[in-house]
Amino acid sequence: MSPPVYLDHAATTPVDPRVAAAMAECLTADGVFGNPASAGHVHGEAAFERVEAARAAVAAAVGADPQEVVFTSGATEADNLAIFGVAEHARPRGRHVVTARTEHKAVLDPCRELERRGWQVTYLAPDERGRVAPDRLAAALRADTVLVSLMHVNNEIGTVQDVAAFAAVCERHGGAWLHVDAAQSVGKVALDFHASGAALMSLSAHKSHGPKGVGALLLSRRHGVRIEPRQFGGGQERGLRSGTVATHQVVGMAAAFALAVAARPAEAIRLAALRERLWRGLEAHGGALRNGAPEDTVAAILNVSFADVEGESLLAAVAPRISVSTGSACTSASGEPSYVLRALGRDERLAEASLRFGLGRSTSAEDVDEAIAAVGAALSRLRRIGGGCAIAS
Amino acid sequence: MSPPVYLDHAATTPVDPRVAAAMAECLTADGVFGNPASAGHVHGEAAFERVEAARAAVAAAVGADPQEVVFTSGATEADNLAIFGVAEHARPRGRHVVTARTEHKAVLDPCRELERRGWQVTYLAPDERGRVAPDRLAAALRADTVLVSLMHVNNEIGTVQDVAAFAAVCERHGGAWLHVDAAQSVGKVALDFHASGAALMSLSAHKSHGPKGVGALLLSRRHGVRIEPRQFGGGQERGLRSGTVATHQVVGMAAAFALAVAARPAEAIRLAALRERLWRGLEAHGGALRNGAPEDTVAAILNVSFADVEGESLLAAVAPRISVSTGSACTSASGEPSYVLRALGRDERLAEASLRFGLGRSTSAEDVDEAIAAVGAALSRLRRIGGGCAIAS
Amino acid sequence: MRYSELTRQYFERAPCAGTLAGPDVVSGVAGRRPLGTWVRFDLRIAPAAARGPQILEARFLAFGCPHTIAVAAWVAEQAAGRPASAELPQPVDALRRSFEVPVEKLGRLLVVEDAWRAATAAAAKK
Amino acid sequence: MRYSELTRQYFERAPCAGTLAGPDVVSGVAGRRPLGTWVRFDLRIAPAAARGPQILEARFLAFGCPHTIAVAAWVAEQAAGRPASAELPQPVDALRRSFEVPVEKLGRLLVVEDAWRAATAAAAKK
Ligand SMILES: Cc1ncc(COP(=O)(O)O)c(C=O)c1O
Ligand SMILES: Cc1ncc(COP(=O)(O)O)c(C=O)c1O
Repeated sequence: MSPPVYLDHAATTPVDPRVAAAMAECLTADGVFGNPASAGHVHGEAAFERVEAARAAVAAAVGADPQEVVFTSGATEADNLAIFGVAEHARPRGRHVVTARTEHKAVLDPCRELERRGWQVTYLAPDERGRVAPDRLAAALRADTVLVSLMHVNNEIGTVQDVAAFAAVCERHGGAWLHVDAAQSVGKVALDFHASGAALMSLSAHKSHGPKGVGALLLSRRHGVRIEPRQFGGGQERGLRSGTVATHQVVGMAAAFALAVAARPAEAIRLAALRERLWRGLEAHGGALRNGAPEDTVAAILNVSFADVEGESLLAAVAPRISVSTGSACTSASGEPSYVLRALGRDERLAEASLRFGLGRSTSAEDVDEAIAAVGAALSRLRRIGGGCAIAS
Repeated sequence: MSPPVYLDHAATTPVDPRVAAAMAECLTADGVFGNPASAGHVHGEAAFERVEAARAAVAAAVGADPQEVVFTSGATEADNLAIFGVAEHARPRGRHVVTARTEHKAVLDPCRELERRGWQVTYLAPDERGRVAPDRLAAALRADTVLVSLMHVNNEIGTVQDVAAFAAVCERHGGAWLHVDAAQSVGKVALDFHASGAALMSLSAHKSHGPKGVGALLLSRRHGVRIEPRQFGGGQERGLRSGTVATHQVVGMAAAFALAVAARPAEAIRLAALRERLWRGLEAHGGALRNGAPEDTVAAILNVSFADVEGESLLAAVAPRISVSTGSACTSASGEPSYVLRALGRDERLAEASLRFGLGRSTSAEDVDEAIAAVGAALSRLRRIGGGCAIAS
Repeated sequence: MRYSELTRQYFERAPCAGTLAGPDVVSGVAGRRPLGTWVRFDLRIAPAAARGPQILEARFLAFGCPHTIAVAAWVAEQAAGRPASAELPQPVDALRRSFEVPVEKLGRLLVVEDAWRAATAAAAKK
Repeated sequence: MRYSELTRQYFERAPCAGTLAGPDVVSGVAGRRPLGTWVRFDLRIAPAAARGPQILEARFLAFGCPHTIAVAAWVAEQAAGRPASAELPQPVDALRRSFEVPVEKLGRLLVVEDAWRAATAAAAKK
């Protein structure tokens, strides 16, 4: 049996072979293996230069300055650093934070932790397409609001938020910095840190054909962003994030981002066509509801709820043929229905019986057709076993 | 000109080619690239299995149980998680921590931060060989002491501490958990987490021919260790460290540790002979003072102070021929004399004019001879330029 | 979610899925779809013998997770030739172990048991 | 620590390192070894001309960082043929720029300047 078609690129992506090659150059004795903090010798200096070149490349890929890039172990760390780092630093000014119900857990869970520590957090509700209205944000801001954390591209449904509008609202308020979780953005949608108006932005490499375990937090110089560090030690990353910088990891992120940004315009068109082909095929099976509106979502993500079928069984039934997920990868182990889809107004059953298709660089029309066929077969079998809608419950 | 001989293995090591190969298997589309948290499909399950196999291998290498392993982005994160995690959790019981002046910054700086937050920290002084006396630890413990953080192998001078004695003192005290920074230990000295009696232990891969950017914190089940998490999100690592686990990184750590542990007995003998050859050669240049006693230090580290020469110039003068460091890599950029050597009683000049030679798997007798020659040439030239001891200052 | 070999097999084959019809058929239903688990058994019953009613054949329908479907399918498969008694062919706890059902899913197996009891109770009333 | 090409060259070649002897030699010393920087210039002075004493040749000794050694060596090399005036062949600030000395090391260049001034003052007194 051939392995299933991989359609879970929103959970993680395979590393591009060119990226893997760049990483391999920074590992072994014949490569650039020195400690970038070892300033006293050529082995260290060579590593330092790779790290700084990577910083420049990451910055260039997302419209930031190199000095604005703080490397982290991923977007989870970047989100935590942004939220706790700003909250601690701005503590004397106020202890109110605004976010949305559809954020990633890497934002929501730090916010919950802030609440436990005495901060107040407002969780904005999205509309039924997953969009957070700038008006609602404006209404939620208070004199003591110090941080707004709203994502760019939602990881479950692919909704793209109007970051510039959020930034304008924060700018008018004056005291609240906007943090944007852009873990899903690079390569999927145009991203320009400076143009966005955000004060802080989280990035992750492994959603864009880079390695897992590396990301970055961008800190806007124009906004004069100041944060408290959370990890103390050798003083790396200008003291904002101590710990040996993993050369191969940041080099991998830089290479992946450069490739993803270059490929994006063509990919967006190609994937949008594949996504619509997929949707039409799924729709034809009946009882399929699209989550999020195509005009608001990235081409790489399609999220569909299926009526008259149980979610876990649906996933298990398609798993031998296609690798997809229900909810986000981080939470799918827990088995609870997606809180994101619930926030969009789906009932518990439909939220649970949803599949997220994450298209990627390798995705072909054949892959899409296989997905349509696999879901079709699973739906008809499970609906038959479940007695379908015909038999009352 | 051939590149300088690498003698800075205590700062970082090249990744073993076998380790790099194991990592490469977990990156690209033809490998195990799935998200280990994607429990719903074979791509995710395959990654999950690699991660759990790596956890078991890391545990086996250091005498721990797999369930005691929490993967982190390195020893800096592990140290921070241990110190803040225990301090926060034990806060109701007491707010006193004991550590030593010769700890790594990844321990000292979190302790300083605790002080800023109202904790009290006792910094034990080592003897002139770098050893912390268990008696001094016993005397420093108070009713409200909740944590003792003392390292296993010192990163600058290589001193091996008597962890079991520290553990016994903590055990008698009853309320204080012992955290051990063992970032330098694997492959350099026998390490057995359970036998050591430590409650928590930090590990790092890149000091043992594994990749940078990955480490682990061990939490003893026998001690019933509980900590507060610091990074919130997807709930990975049993909720103690959220963030996508980087399969290739933990696989690399596991492979590196297995190789290092297997090679250790023979390497320790081989390197001890090289280290003594190196010391004899340096000693012959005159004005060389050995930091730490050979019987207390690992074979892989030799730290020597040189009289009548300025530290930065010494390093710069040898740099074209050998890559070594003054002080630890993490701090060598700062240019201040090593606080570790100062704690051992060296004056500022001798602390500054010290070189740390870090021997490793690839180090040969020729490398050692080159180091002896390079240092000899640098010393005689700089002492001549400096007017030597002959001309009064 | 990782499934045992047995669970996977019965989930995929799902033997005896479907319904039965006729005057000698009894049914039992339990659970609710909106809550995520719903199971129905149809049993064709032989005229009461000395040892009580006997099951000639069985079918099931199940809306639920793979464990629910697998266990319901296995129960239906085992049923033929057995007495229509309230006891499952194997007690719930044994089923949980043999299908390696996580303990937090115990409630779903109880829905299977409830549907089985409802069906066998209907048989007893025949 | 990364050094500019100029710094590296003068640190490595260290032209004019050493001392001079003779009745026509003056010396100037500044700094203290225990504090990390010490510099000495020896200047061989030509009989006073109209424009004041002239430097025939110069040597330096330096205990200090590579920047200190490089700058002292450069100053000694430039000295020959110049008047023995208190001004360095280039002002400290210009030296800092051309050798790319980090600003926090300015104090060390001032030690070089002090040693130079001491030596040229001694020349003036001759
Ligand atoms: C929107 C979003 N934020 C944060 C994260 C966490 O990123 P990482 O896996 O790099 O920790 C993810 C992915 O898991 C994500 O999709
Ligand atoms: C003793 C010690 N602790 C902690 C660290 C930090 O480890 P890492 O580089 O993995 O963050 C190091 C190395 O830099 C070390 O030598």
